[in-house]
Order: sequence, then C-alpha cells, then structure tokens
Amino acid sequence: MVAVAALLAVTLLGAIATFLVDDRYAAKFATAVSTIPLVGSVWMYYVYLTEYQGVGNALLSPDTVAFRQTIDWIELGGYTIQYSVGLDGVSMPLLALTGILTTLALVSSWTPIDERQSQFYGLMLLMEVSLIGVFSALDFFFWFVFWEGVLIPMYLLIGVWGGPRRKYAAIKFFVYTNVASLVMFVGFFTLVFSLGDSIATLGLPEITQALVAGEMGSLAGIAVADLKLLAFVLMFVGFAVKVPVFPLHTWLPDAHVEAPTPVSVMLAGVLLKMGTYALLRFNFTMLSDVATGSVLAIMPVAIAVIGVFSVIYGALLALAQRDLKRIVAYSSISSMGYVILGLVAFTPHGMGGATFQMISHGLISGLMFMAVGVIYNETHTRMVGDMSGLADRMPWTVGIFVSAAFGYMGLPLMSGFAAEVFIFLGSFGATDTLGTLAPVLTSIAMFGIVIVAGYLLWAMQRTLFGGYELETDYELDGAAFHDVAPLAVLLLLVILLGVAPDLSYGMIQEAVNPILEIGGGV
Amino acid sequence: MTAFDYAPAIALLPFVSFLVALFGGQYLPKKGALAGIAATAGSLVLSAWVALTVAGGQTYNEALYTFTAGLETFDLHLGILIDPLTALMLLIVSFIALLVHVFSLGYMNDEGETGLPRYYAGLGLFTASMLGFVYADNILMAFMFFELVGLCSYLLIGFNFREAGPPSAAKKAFLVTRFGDYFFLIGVVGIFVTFAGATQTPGLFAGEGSFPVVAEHAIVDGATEGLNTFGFEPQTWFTILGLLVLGGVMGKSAQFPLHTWLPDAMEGPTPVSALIHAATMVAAGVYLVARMYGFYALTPTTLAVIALVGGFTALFAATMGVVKQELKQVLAYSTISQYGYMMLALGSGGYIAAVFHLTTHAVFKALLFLGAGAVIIAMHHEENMWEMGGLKDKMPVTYYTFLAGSLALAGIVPFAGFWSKDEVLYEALIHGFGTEGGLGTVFLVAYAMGLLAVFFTGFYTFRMVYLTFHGEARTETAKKPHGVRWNVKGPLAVLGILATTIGFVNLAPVKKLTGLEVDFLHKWLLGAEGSGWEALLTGYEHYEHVLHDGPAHVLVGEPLGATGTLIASALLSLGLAVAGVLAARSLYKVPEPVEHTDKLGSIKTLLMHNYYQDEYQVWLATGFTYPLSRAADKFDQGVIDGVVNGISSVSLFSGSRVRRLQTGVVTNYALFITIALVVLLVVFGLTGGWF
Amino acid sequence: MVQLPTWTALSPTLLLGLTAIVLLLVDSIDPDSSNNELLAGVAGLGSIAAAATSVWFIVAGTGLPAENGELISLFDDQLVVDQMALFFSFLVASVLTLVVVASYDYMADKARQAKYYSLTVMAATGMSLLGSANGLAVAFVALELASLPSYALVAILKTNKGSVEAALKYFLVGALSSGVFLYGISLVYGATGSLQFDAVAAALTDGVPAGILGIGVLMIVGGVAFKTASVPFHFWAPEAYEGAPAPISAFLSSASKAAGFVLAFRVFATALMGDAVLAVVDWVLVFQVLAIVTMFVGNFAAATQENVKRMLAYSSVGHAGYVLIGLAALTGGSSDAYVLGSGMMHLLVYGFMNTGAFLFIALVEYWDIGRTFEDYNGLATQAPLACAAMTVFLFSLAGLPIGGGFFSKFNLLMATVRSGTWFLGAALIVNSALSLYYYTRVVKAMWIEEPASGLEIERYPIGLYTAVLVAALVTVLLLPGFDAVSQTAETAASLL
Amino acid sequence: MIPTQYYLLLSAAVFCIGIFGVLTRRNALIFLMSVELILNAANINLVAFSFQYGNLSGQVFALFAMGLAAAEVAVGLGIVLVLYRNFSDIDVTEATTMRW
Repeated sequence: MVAVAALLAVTLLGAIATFLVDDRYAAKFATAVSTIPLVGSVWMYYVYLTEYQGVGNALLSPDTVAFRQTIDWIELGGYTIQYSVGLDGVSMPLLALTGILTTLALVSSWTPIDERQSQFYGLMLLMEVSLIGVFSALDFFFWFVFWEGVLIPMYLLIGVWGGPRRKYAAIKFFVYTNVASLVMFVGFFTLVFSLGDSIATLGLPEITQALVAGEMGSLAGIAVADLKLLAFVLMFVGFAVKVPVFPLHTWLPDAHVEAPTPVSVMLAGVLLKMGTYALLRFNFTMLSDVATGSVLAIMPVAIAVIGVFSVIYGALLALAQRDLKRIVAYSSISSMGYVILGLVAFTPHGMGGATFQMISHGLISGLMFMAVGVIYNETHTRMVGDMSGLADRMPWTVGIFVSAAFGYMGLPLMSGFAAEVFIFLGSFGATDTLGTLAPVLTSIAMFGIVIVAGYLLWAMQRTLFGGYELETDYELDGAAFHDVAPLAVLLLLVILLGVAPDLSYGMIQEAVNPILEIGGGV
Repeated sequence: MTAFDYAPAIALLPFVSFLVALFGGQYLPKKGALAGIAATAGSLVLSAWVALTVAGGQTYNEALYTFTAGLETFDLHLGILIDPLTALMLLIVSFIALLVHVFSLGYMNDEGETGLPRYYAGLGLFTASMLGFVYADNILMAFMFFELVGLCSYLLIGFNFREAGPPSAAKKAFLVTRFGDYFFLIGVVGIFVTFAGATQTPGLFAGEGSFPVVAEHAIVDGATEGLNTFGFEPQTWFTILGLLVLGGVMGKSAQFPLHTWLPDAMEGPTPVSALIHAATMVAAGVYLVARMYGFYALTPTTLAVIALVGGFTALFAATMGVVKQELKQVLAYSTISQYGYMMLALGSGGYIAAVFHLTTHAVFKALLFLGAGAVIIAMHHEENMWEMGGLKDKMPVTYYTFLAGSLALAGIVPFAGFWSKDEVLYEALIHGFGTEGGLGTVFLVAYAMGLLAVFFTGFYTFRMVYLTFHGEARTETAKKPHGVRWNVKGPLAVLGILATTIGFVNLAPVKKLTGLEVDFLHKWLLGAEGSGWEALLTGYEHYEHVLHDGPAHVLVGEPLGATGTLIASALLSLGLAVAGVLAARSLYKVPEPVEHTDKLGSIKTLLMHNYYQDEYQVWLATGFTYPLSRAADKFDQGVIDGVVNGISSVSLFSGSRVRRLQTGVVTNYALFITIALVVLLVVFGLTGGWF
Repeated sequence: MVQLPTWTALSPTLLLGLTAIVLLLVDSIDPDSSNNELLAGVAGLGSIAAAATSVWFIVAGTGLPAENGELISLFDDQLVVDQMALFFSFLVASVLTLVVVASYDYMADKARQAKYYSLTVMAATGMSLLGSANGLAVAFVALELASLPSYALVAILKTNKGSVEAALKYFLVGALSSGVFLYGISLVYGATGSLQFDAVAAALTDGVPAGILGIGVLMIVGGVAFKTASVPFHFWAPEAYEGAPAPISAFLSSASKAAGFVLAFRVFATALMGDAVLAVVDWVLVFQVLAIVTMFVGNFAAATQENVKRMLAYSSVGHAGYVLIGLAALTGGSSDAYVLGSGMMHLLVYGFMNTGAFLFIALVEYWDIGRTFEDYNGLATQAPLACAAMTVFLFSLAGLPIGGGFFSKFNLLMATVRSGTWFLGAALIVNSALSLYYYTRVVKAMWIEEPASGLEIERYPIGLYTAVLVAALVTVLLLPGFDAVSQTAETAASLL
Repeated sequence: MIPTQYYLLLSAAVFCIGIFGVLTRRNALIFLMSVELILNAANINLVAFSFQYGNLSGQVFALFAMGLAAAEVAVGLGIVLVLYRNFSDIDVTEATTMRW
C-alpha cells in the first residue's frame, strides 16, 4: 500500500509549492493543498473501518498492520534502517486527527496571519508532513526524522508569528524538547544495544518482539533488569517533556501563550499527542514489563502519582491564570495527566481510554484555542478582566466557546466525557498494577473535573457574560464565517465522538488489548 | 407495536424541539415555544400511553444503543428501563414541562424578553435530559443525563447573562452540583469496576444481572465470586459506593451541605425555577435514590445517612425559610426542606412515601412557583414580599391556586401535601420504633427533626401567603398589578386542582383505618408476584424484603398499636402544621405587618446569613483554593521554571568563562600549547614507564 | 575496458596539482589578472574533474584490494591509493568546488585573484595528497604543501587587519606545531628506523625505546591536533576562521580539518596501532582526553559568541572533538573499522554542511551587512532561500535529522557504544544539546528577529548562491542517501 | 663514534631553546627563528638516527625538511611584512583585535 507514501509526498510537495506561492494566494493555496491529506486520511480511516479487521497492534503483529509498506533504506552500524510505515488502531485516528486539525488550523489562520504568509503556510504544511510521518512510521530512524522534523517548523512558527515574548518561548520550546529527544534517544539505544545481534533492523515491531522474547543481554556490566529500568526512565523523561508531565512542563505555557492561534491549535491538538503516542508505543508496549512494575514494583504507582499530580497541579495552575490562552494551556497539562493515568493502569479501558483521550483532547483543545483565538482577533486581548459580556456581541462564537468549555469539563455526549470515563473505569480497578492505590489515585484524579469546571466557568462568567465592556480600543466587527466555521466543525466532531465513541474506540481497543496480553509476561 | 417502541421518542421529542428552537427559533412565530409545547405534549401523551401499558403489567428493560462495545471488557450502553416508578416519573416530568412551556408564553413571550430561542432551546434540552435520566437503564447513562441536566440548569439559570447575578448563580449551581457529581462519578466508576467481574451488565439498575441484585446476593447469600471489593467486606464497600453516589444526590437535590446553590438559582426565570424545583433537576437526586433503592436498602449505614441528612435538611432549610423577604427565596428553601422529607423517607424505609411525596411536591411546588411567577408578572418583576400585599382581590385565580398549593405545602388536610408528608413521617416513626440498634435511633432522631420542621413549614408558608396576598397593598405597583393572561391562569388552574386532589392517589391511612383499597400508588409500586414485573426486582415488595431481611433489619414497631400510632402520628404533624399556620396568621395577617425577625436576636443574623453556609463555601473557593492555585503558580514560575532557566544560565555562564581562554595573544597560545604538551608528556611518561 | 596505468590511480590529486600549475601559469603571465571567469572556471573545472574522478574510482573499486590482496601503491609504498584516499580526495575536491564557485563572486572585486585560486587549489592538492601519504616523510611534505598556501590565503586580504592578524596567529601556531610534529617524526624514526607506515608498524615490537617513542608519538598527536584544530592546538582556529575571507574559512575548517584527520587515521591506525605502542603510550587515551576537552571547549566557547563567524569557528573546534571519537574509540577489536568509518562519515557530511555555513557567511560578507548576530536580524525577509539553506546547515550541524549530520553524529554515538567508550558518547550528547542552542541563535536572528531599518539586499550573486544551495541540497540529500557514504566509509576504514 | 644519545641531547637542547624563544620573544622575526631552531632540532635527530640505522631515508627527509623550512620562512616573512604594514610593528602580541 502506497497510501502513506502518497500522503507524505503530496503534502511535502504542497509545502514546497506553498513556499513559492505569492503571499496573496498562499492562504487559499495551502488550505487547498491541505485538503488532500485531509481527504486522504479520512478516506484511509474509512477504509480502515470497513476493510481492516483484526489489525491488532502495529508493534506486536506487524504482519496484519494496515497500509503497511517497507523498503530498505540505509545500512548503518550493522542495522538496516527502513522506510517502514503502517497504521493500527492507535495511529489511524491520530493520523486522521492530524489531517482534520491541520486544514481547520489553516482556515483559522486566514484572519490572524497577515505577514510572510507563504512561509507561514508552507511551514504549517511541512509540520503536517512530519506529523503524518510520526504517526505512521514503524522504523525508529524513519520515525525519529519526523519526530524531530516537527520541531523546526514549530520553532519558526512560534518564533516568527508569535506574541511579544515569542523569541524566549520559541527557543525554550526548541531547546527543551530537543534535549528531551536526546534523552529519549539515549534511552532507546540502551535497549537497542542490549539487544545485540538479535535484531537486524531498527524496526519498532522487530525490537518489540525481540524484547518480548527476552533477547536482551547485559551491557557494560549492567544487568538486564537495570538496563530496562534505565531505558524506561530515560524514554519516559524524554517523552514526558513532550506530553508534558509535571515537572517538565514549563515550556508549554510559554509556547502556547506566544504562539499564534493556529499554531497553538496544532501544538495542543497534535504535538502533545506525539508524546503520549510515543509513551504508549515505547514505554508501555516495548517495555510493558517495566511499566507494570515487574522490574521495579513501585514504577506504576510512581508514574500514576506523577500523572495524577499533573492533573491536579495543572488544573490549579489554570485556576491562577488571567490569560485565557494560558488557562487552556495549563488545562492541557491536566488533561494529559489523565492519559498518563490511563496508560499506567494497564487495563483495556485504561489504555483505550488514554488513547481515546488523545484524540478527544486533540479536538477539544484545538477547539478551545481556536475559540480563544477568535475572541482575540476581535478584541485584541485575552485577559480575563479586560472584557466582559462578549456574549452580547458575538453570540455564535460564545455559544461554541461555552459548548467547548463544557466539552473540556467532560460533559456527557461529548468526547471528553467518554475519554475520561474510559480512563477512570480502567484505572479505578487497576489493582494489578497500582494495587490498592488504584481507586484512591483515580478518585484524586477525578477531582480534576471539579477544578476544570471551576476555572472555566469562572473565566467565562467574567469574560463572556455580564454587561458588555472592552478595555482595548478595538471595535468588535464580528467574526467572519471562515473564523467560526472551523469551530463548528470541531464541535460537531467532538459531539460525534462523544455520542459514538466506537468510531474510534473500537479500533483503539483492538490495538491496545494485545499490549495487555504481553504486559508483565516478559 | 407497543408503547415501548415509542419510548425513546419521549426524550427525543423535546430534544428535537431544542434543535428547532436553537436553529430555527428566531424564524418561528413564538420563537420556539410552540415547538416545545408540541414536543412536551407529545411526550406527555406517550408517557401516558407507556403508563397505561405498564398498568397492564408490562415493563421494559432493554439496551438500545451500544455506547461502546468493550473488547475483553464490559460494554457501555444506553438503554431504557420502564417500570411503574419510571412511568410515574415520566408522566410527572412531561406534564410539568408542558405546563411550564405554556406558562412561559405568558411569562417570557408576553413580557417581551429577548433571547427566546435560547430559552426554549434550553427548556427543551432540560426536559429531554431529565426524561433521559428518568428512564436510564444503567447508572452510567443516568450519570450522563444527570450531567446534562446540570448543563441545562446552568444555561437557564444564567439566561439573563447581561446582568451580574445570573451568570454567577449559574456558575455556582453547576459547580456545587458538580462537586456532588464528582462523588457520584467515583461511585459510578466504582460500581462498574466492582461488579464487572460478577455480571455482564454491571451498571444495570434492574433485573437479575443488575448491580443492586448482585450486591444483594453478595451480602445476603454470600455470593461474592467475581466481585472486586478492593479488600473490603462487601457490605463496607457497598456502603462506600452508596455514599459516593449519594454525593451526587445531595448536590442535585440540594441536601445539606450542598444546598447553597439552590436559593441563588432563583436568578433564573421563574418558569425555569418551577421546572428545576418540581420536576427536573432537584427531583433527579431523590429519584436516583429511589431508582437504585435496592442497593441502598442493603446497607444500614447509608440508610442512616440518608435519613439523617434528609431530616436535618428538612428542618434546617425550613428555619431559613422563615426569615426570607423574597417570594422565590421562601419557595427555594421550602424546596430544600421538602426534598429533605423525601430523603428522610427513603432513608427510613418509606420508599413509597418518598415517591408519593415526590409526586405531590412536584405538583404543588410547580403550582407555587408558577403562582409566584404570576405575582412577579403582576408586580413588574418585583420579588420582595414586603413590596406586595393585598393582591388577593386583584388576582383571584392566582390567589386561590396559590393558596391551594400553600395548604398542600404546609400539610393541611386534605391537600396533597398532608397525605404524603404524613406518610413520610409515619414511616419514619414506625421504622424508628421497630428497628433495633442505632439505626432505629437514627430514624427517630430524623423523624423528630422532620416533625419539628412541619411547624416551620406551616409558618413560613403562610407568612408568605399573608404578606403577598393579604393586608393592604404596600406599594404603588401592588396597587395596580399587571394582568395575566390565559396562558398563566390555565396552568395554575390545572395545578391548583391537582394540588388539592393528587393526595388521594395514595390514601394509605384511610386504607388502614377503613380497609378500603385506596392506596393506588402503593399497589402501583409494589411489584408483587404476578404483577408482571417482579423479575425486574424494583418493586417495593422486593425492597421491603431486602430492608427486612438484609443487614439493615428495618422492622415496623407500633408503640400505640396499629391504629393508635397512625392516628397519633397524623394528629401530631397536622397539629404542628396548623400551629405554624396560626402563628403566621397572628403575626402577619394584619393590615400593616412588620418584620418580627428582630425578636430572634442573634439567631436572625444567623438565619439571614443562611448559617454562614455560603460564606464557608465561598471561602473554600476563593479563600483557599484560589490562593493555593496562586501559590502553585508562584512555585511553578519560580522553582520549576527557575530550575530550567537556571540550567541554561549556568551553561551560558560557563560558556562565557571558557571563551576567555582565547586571550588573543599568540604568545599565550604557544604557552598553553607547551604546557599542555608537557603535561601530557609527564603524565603519560610516568604511566607509560618511559623513564 | 582498457586497464589504466597504475599511476593514474592518483589522478584526483594529480588533476588538482595540474590545475594549480595552470593557475600559477596564468598568474605568472598576468599577475594582476581579474579575469574571474577564466580563473574560477579553470579552478572549478579542475576540482570538479578531481571530484568526479574520485567518485568514479570509488565506484569502480580502484581503492579496493586487487585479486592478490594488494592495494595500489606508488613510489616504493610512499603513496597508497585505497578507498580512504579516494574518499578524502572526493571530500577535498568537492569542498574546493564549492569554495571556488563561491569565490567567483566573493573575490570578484578583490586583488590577486590568480594567486588566490592557485594557492587554494595548491592547498587542496596537498590535502588530497595527504590522503594518499603512506609514510611520515610524505605526510609531512603534504602537510606543509597544504599548510603553507593556507597561511598565505588567510592573509590574502593584505590590507585587512583581521586577515593579517589571523594569518599571523595561524602561521605562528602552525609553525610551532609543524616543528613539534617534525620533531615527533624524528623521534619515531629514531625508535623504528623507518618512516614508511607499514615498516614503522613492523618495527614496533616490544624492544623499542619507550621514552623516544612515547615523546615522539605525543608530538605527532600535537601535529595532528593542530591540523584538525583540536584542543589544545586549536588556538589558531577561532582567529584564523574569523579573520580569513569566508570561503577560505570554509575551506580550512572543512577540507583542512579532514586532511588532518586522514593523516591521523593513517598514522595511528596503520603505523602506531598495536599493543607494543599502546603499552608505551596509550594514544587512544590521549585522544579520548583530547576529544572530550575539545568538545566541551569548542561548544561552550561557541555558546556565547556575538560574532557568527567566530561562533562557527568554535563550533568547528567542537566538531573536531566529535570526529576525534573516530580515534579515541579505537579500543581494538571488531569495532575499529566502524569507529574509523564513523569519523570519516562525519567528516564528509561536515564537509558539506560546514562549508555551506561558512559560504553563507561569505554571502553575508559579500552583502557587507555585518558579522554579529544582531546584524543577521531579519535577514530571511530579504534572502529567504539562502537563509533556509543556512538553517539546514545549522540544524544539520546540531544533529537534527534534517540533513546528513544526524546520521553521522549518530554513527559516532554508535561507535562509542560499540567500543564501550560510553563517556565519549555522553559528552557527544551533552555537547550536541548545547550546540543546538547557539545554532538556533542564528536561526532566530535570521527568521525571528525584526530586521534593522534599512536592511536591503540588492545583489543576489549567482556563484555564492549556487554554492550555498548545492551544499544545502547535498546536506539534505545525505539524509536519505546516507547509505552510499556509510558503505564507502566503512569499506575504506576496514582496509586500513 | 659519538653515541646517538649525545645527538639526542643536543637536539633536545636546541628544541628547548626554540620553545623558550617562542614563549618569551615578542618579536615576530625572533619567533620565526625560534621555530627554525625547533625544526633544526628535528633535523639533527633525523640525521643522527639515519646514521645510526644506516639507512638514508632520515637524511633525505632532513633535506626535505630544510627545504620546507625555507618555504615556511618565506611565507612567514611575507606575513610579518603585512603585519608591519597593518600594525606598524612586528610585535606578535600587538595583534589582538580578535579574542575570546
């Protein structure tokens, strides 16, 4: 199947072409280009739903993976590096999410981005290429190229088109996440080296299977168990930055606040998911035995505690903010904490829910950022307290904002609720990994739903309701249709997934359940 | 085709009206009101049909939509459970909703309010959510619609968002109930996880595989296989779960200490208040306890908590109602108090009494609120009772219907409230005497509080009636009230009649005294052998068995004999109610009434401040949580981010030191090279053994 | 196919030498020639021919052992043409090509153009020859052939103080270093009685005089360290690179460094390999120390520079530290060929990305808009294409997978792991992280900062642009096409 | 016959003198001379060892080295000349516009 290759190639060519297009046409051109991966990924999603059954997990049963293609690429240090792609129930929804969010983010750029447009749109598409690659690659190097490839466009997007402190934020984001990549890299190669000659390629499935088969040997006098632990911790730290997890999160609020709206949408909507996606693939699939505590018994509890703490801590921080964007940014930390909790629970609903939360949060946080962006476009401020009663002037935007906020709070029949309930159902009874702390930790994490309601409602009360007032010198002239339309599309998707979670949850479960079978068995 | 095939439409019709009003409301003649009326009328008709079918002995308990098909784990689904309790509640909800819609024509459309499509959309969604909640067949679905109910209350309470008060009240309502729902959600998740190993359908309310039944088997028969009770004794764990779910109940049903949102919620339009208080939001909590009563009946501790909370709330709220100045405030506290009675009944084993009171209360509280709404229309949206007076003659329909509602609320025979309240207190009393050990004592204490509250109820109810309708008009507005139209009077009349008569559906005392089979509601809810739905195990007969034979051992004790106890109880509560009414009459039925609250001394301050419940809860939010979050923010910016920036600063500083090595003087370079070479030579010479 | 005579194996070097002579001839006929097209054309043709020949020979397997297991060797084994020699010929010739093409514009309005081109090609000849050197004598001669024109080239802008000062420092440190190197050669000769590498290796048995050999080896290390700009012989590098005309900086920091390394590879991996030597002086350990120190000094000093060119100069020192891993991880055993190969791969990739980066500096100098980071502010608004290329160079230098630098750095890391020298890998990683910071500063200046008012670029020189863009293209293509490089380098290394 | 050690000592002495000169003298010309000393110290070694081993490669190489040294001086003098033109001095420590 060349579907993934076609997607990558077309998007890349489109990106390059966008750089060459005149500024005046860049926006429309890029949006048009982005519909190709959009339609492509959605079509693939549809094909996946209808034609692929029993795909399983890409790392554990690589032969049945959808849209698989493998070509030898480079011989390096005794390993064959391959062009190797394939999609399973975890990556397929994320790929579709990428396609959808990119196009919507591009449309939402029409209003706020008014300089160096061809570069902006070109970089956005370039980022999409990398994101497609990250979610579809099954060879470590091939994957890593895209993993890093996301950072450069992101860095420039924040740095060039960002807010007042964009330079600081951009370089912080860039260096921080790159250092994290290095840490992860070291961790991963600890694994690879200790596998010795038992692997011939750096294909993620092959490495996983070698690990599952217990091919690891000691390295430099360090015992296998310690090596696994070391690799696990290093990779966890590396990915945790991307997620982000307390205490490695401080780049996030800066990046979000300074980034222009569409970039925030991509950052929160897809980039953070790279971290959790990688955690799922690497830490919780390859090293599922470490994750479940068979090497170090305290490990799952420790991770769960970090996750739960992130939930509460992120929510508290959000409560303390005045900047609407910062509020949403910090609440992302909170939401991602749920993912960690779900992953470490190591139960069907826990892992499935965590994956579903990636999709759901991608849509909802994207929606929230876009909504904040529309408000900012109109009012030129994001500060709670600088405005009130916006509902009076921009009812549809506010209506969607309120809906999105309730989605964020986990309102039933919106995707966030389904995701959170899945996670809670999974982690509450996760006594195998978390012992008797499972219900306690889950209950603490659940308190996040109260705090999130607290700060969102409070912020909405002060900005959207009350008598209309605006501290800035701008007149509201009403959001354009193309500003609000992406919001509506996202809202519909959020509701669609909330009402029919099985659209994604079915394939997700198919992909994560095999992980549970190998967990702890190594 | 049976009625059950159309059951989904009961909730879907109002949902459609929500969509119609939201997107098409501004183009419709009455801005969506007619769609809402049609939808709720349709729901009512269908509900009635369903009720008739149920009366024929059929019930329904099916999963209709798989929310998610669990792979190697349990499914989550949406389904419909229809038994007599559901059927009754469906009737009540759709009926009240219909009346509220009609009334809104007068209250909103005629008053020229803006944002009507939004209003009717909210009402539609509110009704739909509540109906969905009512016939939810499993606890997750119940939770989902419970939350949606919360959302709608937020939207409707905050309807007048341009003012400062409503958004704040809406926020408070949602937050406080969400705080309760937090515990509810833990409970829901806990229930699923606990029972997942023992049954395919862990969340179900009714039937053999449902969680109350499995729990019963576990406790009564010791069948604990597959249960995950986290190392606890099943009974202990079920108690915990029950209490967790109760958190949601206390939030929504405004039980102490989560009652604080409800008086504030009066910021919403009055018809919304009627809907919230009579049939939807607040009723949801109590209904949930009734819905899963089989589970609660198993654990004496939860029963005790429910009874105590109920009894205490009944009394507590009633005392606050005594000093309020605004019409709707008084009604708000009366709502809290009345739901306290229902909780008291549920806790003390009076399941039917609770449902009975829920029914009667729905009618007379809807009536009172709509009546208050009529008064408010008349008074040009003035709500302070001290600005009214003498409205009796100017709006007789409103007065007489309001009076009927008040009599029902106060519990004066033969109005509806008397029968239900009396049964609540009676059940608490006899179970208090009959049950051994602490549980019995708890029931008696709760009973005592409930009984005392009867006096206050009578007092504040009639204080309200006298201040509003009697005496001289105290303001110009009160002298020339605004007229109301048929769409206000119609619902009032219907409800007035019902408030007078609805009590007759369950004349249990009469049956006991005379042997006449007039306890229709009792029979309706009994679910006895041969009733057609005993398999669902949601009938009172089953509950009675659980209460009786389960760990709670709730028994009946009649210290004065069967008849004597019955009559004594009735006389006692009626006497107190009448005493309350008379006290109010003596103080306020004068031409120029004055506030007598100063006589209460310091208690007045306490009552006016609602026992400082708001203050401490606000403090928890703004005095504790917010400063905590600020501190976390400081910590985050200072310490966590400080470390990150620190690492970068240290690196750069050392960089700026290292570059000083390059002095620019070439002789120094030669020196450095030489030194380095010499050092290498010496070190390696020594280690290599050259010399 | 006709079997070419053996000496033709040396064609890449010979072509370069011939080109130098032709240019010298032009210079003697018309000393003040400013016939840019002719000069750059000749130099460019010569270098392209040399590079193409190298590739041809590599592909044809000229540097592989014949059926009798013999490599092509000339002049009584003083020169050898193996894959490594061809590899470095190609490297030098391609860097030279880029530099010459860039110089077409850079030198357009400057004096002494004929001398400039001939000296450049001559230095390249020396460097290419160094790759074939199979004895200490030839190595020294070739080294000087590479060095002496370099000194002159750095000073070619006679009236520019920076250029002169740079040349002075380069020359003085270079002279000192070559003295030390020569002294070291004489001592090794004293210990073994031979200058030819294989003979030296054969003579190094347990009975060699330890002191003489030890001092000699350490001094040779010094000579190599100078040429590769490794600490502590690196002091010339920041100044020389900063002061020299940017194309020359590019040439020196890429090709000259590579030449130094090929010398080191040959001397140490061929002549001085063996337990007898390592027992006397553990030069592997020496290189380990040098590698770590070089990495840290280079990168840390680069972190806070204000001048972009100087930052690149220091980063070049840091990269010397990375490549030193290729020697420092030679712990014996099966991993050695891979270790050496990884060093070679990095040099090749570095040849393109670093040359490209310096040529971008040349472009900026051509525009005359200043040298500091601040001067670069907003450059991308005027020259997005060139800035994009520069971004590719910088991120590839940092090791991001946008260019071949990612794989070559990864190979070095693998080399440290394969050979068990973890600490080198750790140092590599720490420094890569740091380097990302200062490379990013340039990207930030170009793309993110607001341009200073009046920043306007009018001329877009075709030669410089071509060179920069070709270098960028090759850097990027080396990512997907890394296989070719890695196979060749590993084969070449395994032949030593 | 004079033992090779003596030559070695001599060359070492010359080498050290050269180094000393490099380190202490600021005059570019003397710096150059000192470097010449270092190179000649190496030449002494080469010749001496060549004699000791009885092969000529050392001697030949010494000749090469002398030639190269001459070339080096030629380049060096040229640089010193332009140094003087630009800095009006041949003090090697004067040219310090570039540092750190």
